[in-house]
Amino acid sequence: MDLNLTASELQFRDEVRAWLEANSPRDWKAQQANETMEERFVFLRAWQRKVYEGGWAGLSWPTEYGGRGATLMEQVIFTEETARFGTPPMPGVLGLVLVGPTLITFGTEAQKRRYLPKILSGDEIWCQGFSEPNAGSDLAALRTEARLDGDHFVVNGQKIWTSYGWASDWCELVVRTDPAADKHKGLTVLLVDMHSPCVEVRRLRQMTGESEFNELFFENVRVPAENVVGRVNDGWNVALGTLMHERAMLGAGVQVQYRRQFERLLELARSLDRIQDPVVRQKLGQSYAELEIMRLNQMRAISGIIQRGQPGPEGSIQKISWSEWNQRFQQLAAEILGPYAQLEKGAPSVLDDGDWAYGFLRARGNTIEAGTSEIQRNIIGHFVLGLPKSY
Amino acid sequence: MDLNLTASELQFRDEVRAWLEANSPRDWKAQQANETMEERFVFLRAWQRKVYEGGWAGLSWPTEYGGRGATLMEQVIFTEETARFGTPPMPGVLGLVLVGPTLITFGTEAQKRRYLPKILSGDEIWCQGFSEPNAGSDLAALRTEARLDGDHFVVNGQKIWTSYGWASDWCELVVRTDPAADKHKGLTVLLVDMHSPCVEVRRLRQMTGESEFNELFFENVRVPAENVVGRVNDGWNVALGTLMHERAMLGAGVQVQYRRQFERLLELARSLDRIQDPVVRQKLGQSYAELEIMRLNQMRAISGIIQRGQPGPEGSIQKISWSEWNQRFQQLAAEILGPYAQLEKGAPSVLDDGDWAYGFLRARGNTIEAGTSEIQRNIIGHFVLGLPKSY
Amino acid sequence: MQFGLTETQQMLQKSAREFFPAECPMADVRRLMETPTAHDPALWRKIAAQGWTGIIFPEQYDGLGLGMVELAALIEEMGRALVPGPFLSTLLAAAAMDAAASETQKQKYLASICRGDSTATLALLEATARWDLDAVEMQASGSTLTGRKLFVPDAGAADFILCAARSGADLALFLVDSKAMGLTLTPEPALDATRKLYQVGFDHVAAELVASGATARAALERALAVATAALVAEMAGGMQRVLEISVAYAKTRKQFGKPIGQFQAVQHQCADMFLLTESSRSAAYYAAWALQENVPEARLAVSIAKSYASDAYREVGNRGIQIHGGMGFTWENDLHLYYRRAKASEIAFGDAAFHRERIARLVMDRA
Amino acid sequence: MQFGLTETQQMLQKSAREFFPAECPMADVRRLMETPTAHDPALWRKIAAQGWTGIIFPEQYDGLGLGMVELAALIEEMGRALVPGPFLSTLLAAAAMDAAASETQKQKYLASICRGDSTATLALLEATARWDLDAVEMQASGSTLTGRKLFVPDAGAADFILCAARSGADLALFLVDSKAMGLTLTPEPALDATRKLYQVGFDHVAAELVASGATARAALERALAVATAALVAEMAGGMQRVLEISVAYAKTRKQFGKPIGQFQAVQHQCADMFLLTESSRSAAYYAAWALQENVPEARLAVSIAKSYASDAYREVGNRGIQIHGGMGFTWENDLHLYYRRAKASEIAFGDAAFHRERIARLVMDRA
Repeated sequence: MDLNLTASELQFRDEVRAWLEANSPRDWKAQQANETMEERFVFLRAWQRKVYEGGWAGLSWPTEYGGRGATLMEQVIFTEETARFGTPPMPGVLGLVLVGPTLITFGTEAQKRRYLPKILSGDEIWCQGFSEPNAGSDLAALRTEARLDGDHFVVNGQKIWTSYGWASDWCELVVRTDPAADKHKGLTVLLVDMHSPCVEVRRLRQMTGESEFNELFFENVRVPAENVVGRVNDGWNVALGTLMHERAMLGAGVQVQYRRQFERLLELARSLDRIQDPVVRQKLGQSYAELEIMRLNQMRAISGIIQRGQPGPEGSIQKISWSEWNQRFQQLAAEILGPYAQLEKGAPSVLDDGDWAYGFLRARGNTIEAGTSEIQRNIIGHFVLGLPKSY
Repeated sequence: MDLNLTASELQFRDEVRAWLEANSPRDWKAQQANETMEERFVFLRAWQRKVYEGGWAGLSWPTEYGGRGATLMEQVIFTEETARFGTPPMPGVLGLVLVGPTLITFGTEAQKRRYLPKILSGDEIWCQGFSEPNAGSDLAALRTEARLDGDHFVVNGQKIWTSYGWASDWCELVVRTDPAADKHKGLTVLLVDMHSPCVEVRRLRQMTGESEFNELFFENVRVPAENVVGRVNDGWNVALGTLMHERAMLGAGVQVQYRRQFERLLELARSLDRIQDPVVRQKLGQSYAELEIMRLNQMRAISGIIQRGQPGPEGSIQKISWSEWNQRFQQLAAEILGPYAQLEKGAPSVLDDGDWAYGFLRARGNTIEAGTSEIQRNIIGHFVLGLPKSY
Repeated sequence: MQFGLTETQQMLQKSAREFFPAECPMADVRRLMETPTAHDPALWRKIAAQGWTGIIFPEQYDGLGLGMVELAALIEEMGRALVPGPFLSTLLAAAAMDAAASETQKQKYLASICRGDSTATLALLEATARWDLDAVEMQASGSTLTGRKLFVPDAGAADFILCAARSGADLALFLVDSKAMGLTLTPEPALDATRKLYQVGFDHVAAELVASGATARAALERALAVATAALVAEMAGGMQRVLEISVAYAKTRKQFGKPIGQFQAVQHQCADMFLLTESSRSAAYYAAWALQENVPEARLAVSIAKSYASDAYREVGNRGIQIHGGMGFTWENDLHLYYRRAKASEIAFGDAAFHRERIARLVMDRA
Repeated sequence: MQFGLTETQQMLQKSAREFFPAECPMADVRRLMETPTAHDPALWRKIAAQGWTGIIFPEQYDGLGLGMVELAALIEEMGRALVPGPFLSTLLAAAAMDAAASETQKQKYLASICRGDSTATLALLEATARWDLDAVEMQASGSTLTGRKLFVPDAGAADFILCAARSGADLALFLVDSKAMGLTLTPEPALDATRKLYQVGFDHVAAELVASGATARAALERALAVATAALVAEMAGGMQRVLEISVAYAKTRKQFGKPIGQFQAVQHQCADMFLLTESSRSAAYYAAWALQENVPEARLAVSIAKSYASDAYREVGNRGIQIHGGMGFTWENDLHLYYRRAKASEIAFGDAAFHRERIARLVMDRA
């Protein structure tokens, strides 16, 4: 056990810092306030290209596909440093964090050569087509179907809760290829060109008023058979691999971002003269402790992944922790801000441009997206603790 | 809606107070400290007889069986006043609160005449034989069986968690009379003489170190067929009636008793110089609010029972409220007492003779006894909200 | 002792339960949210026609002369239907007038409110955003007000604004016409768009003195207590609706081949929502009754109710959204409208912590 | 960076995991609980034979010279087996000696502890029962101690007692032989019978000065930090055991025709127990490592770990008992022994609130 960075990790971190210092865009905050989602996206793609050209994209990916062959720990260091710098997100994050690792594990050589470099450069943006209106928590109940017609699959169906759907060039789509098989069988993962005819993308408006997610509609969309990832009818395992990456890696970036939120709340509590209130101190102390423990759990998990080679079901505690922490934290922020907590962007008396009212609402989605808290507890109960399936 | 006592209720309350002032034993606290459970019981029986002779036992029961024919509200007033006075418990409480009302609803005329007066006088102490080692939450899975043999039932089996079992003359026993029938069918309620041959009572030691509960063993115990309550094989409904009385009425006494605990904790917080601590004040404020709301819910429930004539499944919120409140309260008390919280009876530095360490442990049983919190939430979900059965 | 509505009260409740969803269905709520004031004069006239704008005020001022319990029964239904607009702020201002204004002022202003001809609000908070009356710092100069008030509810819909200020060291209550010279209303977009908040600037605004000193303080305390008790009843109604929507969803939405309400993780959340809702309702009606009867523990009852419901409504909302999963997170689903109202209600008249400390003062410091 | 045990550390953990349940099975725990001191000298000699009594102390005093991480790995297993007796109190006293005693004192006392020939404890709390060092009020008169210390762990099993007192205004640390004239030990029966508490009376007791002023304070702070980190690791071990027992029960106990672990109400409680246990373990090892490496945030890490685990162990116990239903409430079931330990551990070295306030000071007040 050694929680110090090794000499080479330290050197790596210093390189990252130096590069970010020189290259991280200063005008991101302004961009966020002023432009539309589409305009922001142009900005973000330029940023991802800069990261790619700097050699920082796909750090832990094999060099033959444009990666850097770095350690997973270096990947985590990079993620933390960017979060610490407050650099903009990568618009190709789903490709980088979910689709790429899935292709590296399950893809053919040809697929890797075709898709991975463009994921890294941001030339191609990816989304995930997993959930459906009637297959949310019960993902295996999905009904979008793909029928083999010569050397193409013909896809029909609907997906929902697709982040970046509107901006995507490609989609990792889970479809049913054998309607006669059991629920978890007969599924297949396809790589679908979002520019194909008869793919329709609609915006979903969230309770925050924003449109972060999309619905996708497929009507007789033709997908070449070579775009299957893994084996036909073995899509459940491929999809599960993607979900475990999601749970394992989302936490890393999230907790650094939360630390910035926390520090901002401390500043506010100071300026609102609440920082000496013993009740507030107790709650902030608790919140900080939990945040730090999230970081420690994440470090332990990464060490475990490095040892075992892949993420396991215990990643669910990360998902539960960050989502529920943020809900408690947003409530605490609201208590500290008092009546100011409810003011939205544009209100003359608003603090931090309405980030706190937005954050309060947005946090409700945390225990639903990427697998509800209930599903995560089922996973721990069944797959980690060996209890009988409860659903 | 009128939460003032009516003129006649006021008059009744004043009568109760005057009587308690004159008759409530002053030496109960000392009795508790010094004597064995058996010695205490002698004291308590004498107290119940005094209550009975004063005309206060079975207040809301029909006069023809020795009751007073008073309103349910008067019954509640009496319970609250005794709790306020800190009078000793009635040793025949299970007969008074559970068995009696069950007999009044389901019993034959002969049974009422035979049993009710002696329940009131405390001449006969009752216990409940419901739970079994493998039938706790799943009460309908009980296996103690009774086979008809001429004009007697022959009972074989084991019961557990029987309060007052060691002191009881009679038992309201739920048995299986039709082993072939479905789980909820084929059950029958019998009145069993605990002095019958081959009834064995063993003490169960709890985590507190005390022995409040018993195990009962029945080996070919003969029970006259006339001791069936309600119809043979209709015991589930009779037992459910008893359980609803339990949930509806336990809350009334409990919350007044909790108020005394709360006031004692305030005194302690004052003497330990914690009362000005804003964190403690928040928690005490919250605890008080919940306690008061428990009282209000109880009053609403009683009004509802008076209107409808019988308790309903929504009594489960009372059970959840008082049990979980007390667990939170005991934890709060422990936080206020600090290191003193852990000292047990007999420790030289102990506060309140170890009541707080005992109370902390004892409270764990609250969410288990009289139907676990999980079962109560099932009842609300299914019977109140109409959700599908979840078990 | 009888903790339940009388037959007359039940009739009032029943007619309110039919009236509001019919006269102000959710489509109207959503439409009004998008308007500048969320106030619908046509709806207001219908409410006034029922006499409800004057429900608790004396008949001599054209009120119905009913009690706080009737108000609770009425406003619980408004909360269930999420009725937008200035009912609560007008009630708050009217209760202050009722408690402190002169006979002439009552005939002029209170009666106008009761008849449904005027709406009103109270300007209390300042930049410190503290709910205790000692936090009022704005200084009146004679009958002229200068300064800034924050978080003034429904000011844009109000015909007149009561304003708490200092007259010297004394607390005083002034009445300002909303069209007065020097008055500036700036909308402050906030979570609950059904009840708009404003910043109100006073630049040498002519005001009419309503009361000062102990009378003003007592009137403000009474009005805040009345409005808080009403708000808690309204919150209980909102919780009830969120519970109903969620239970209905849990019965029909299927995952893993079963209605999700069959899973204990969902069913027990519904049970908790029921417990929170019923408890809030008990507390709300007790507070209303205690104020109505002026029993000594009335202020305590109000703080108990508000501290409990402030957390409970939010928690009911949390569980309701969680039970709905992704659907609960959409704009189209009504849950977030209740959730936004829950948050605004939690804040209004002091949050749970504020009232818990008040409970502590009333219960612990009196010995 | 590597957050996991090295191979050598894993071997230590493995041997401890085999050693304790074998050498001190639950039957022995129950037997020792009923003895006056809960101390088994035979068991102690076996522990000492492994070198574990001196695990973190320098080899020059017959210690093993290992780090805090090794200590954590060891004591986690002791917590899992609920080993009774004075290991933690001896560690606390030894750590204070190691930090502040003279070379002669270390050779005499610390080496004796490391070899397993002595046990010891620290007398810190007084009637105020406050864990901060400023609460120490007992006055030394030269090298003579008079006064009363409360909640002294394992004093009845200790060969010597370190005592925190004031020498003038300065904090000072004295060493007292447990057989010294004027020393009175009175047992204080408490929830956790595996670790006895005592009231210790000093009536002109001759004492040996170990350190005073800044040195004494630093030594006490270091020793408390070391013992607290060790305690949290021990708590994580206890939680792990409660989790294992409860999961095993949930798999086998049937109600309604199914293993109760199949009901989400039970299964999700198990999942929460897992989360609490794993999080406590992460926090415990980080605190141990931070103390071992003397990183600047070591004290913060200790307070984070203790504040979290104080609540977590109790909550794990609550859920474990609840999952067991009536069986969990019996004396025969081992759960309550862990639960009693959980409560005593929550209190020891400051509860969650105490450490949360320390976190606030370290995190919020440094800017």
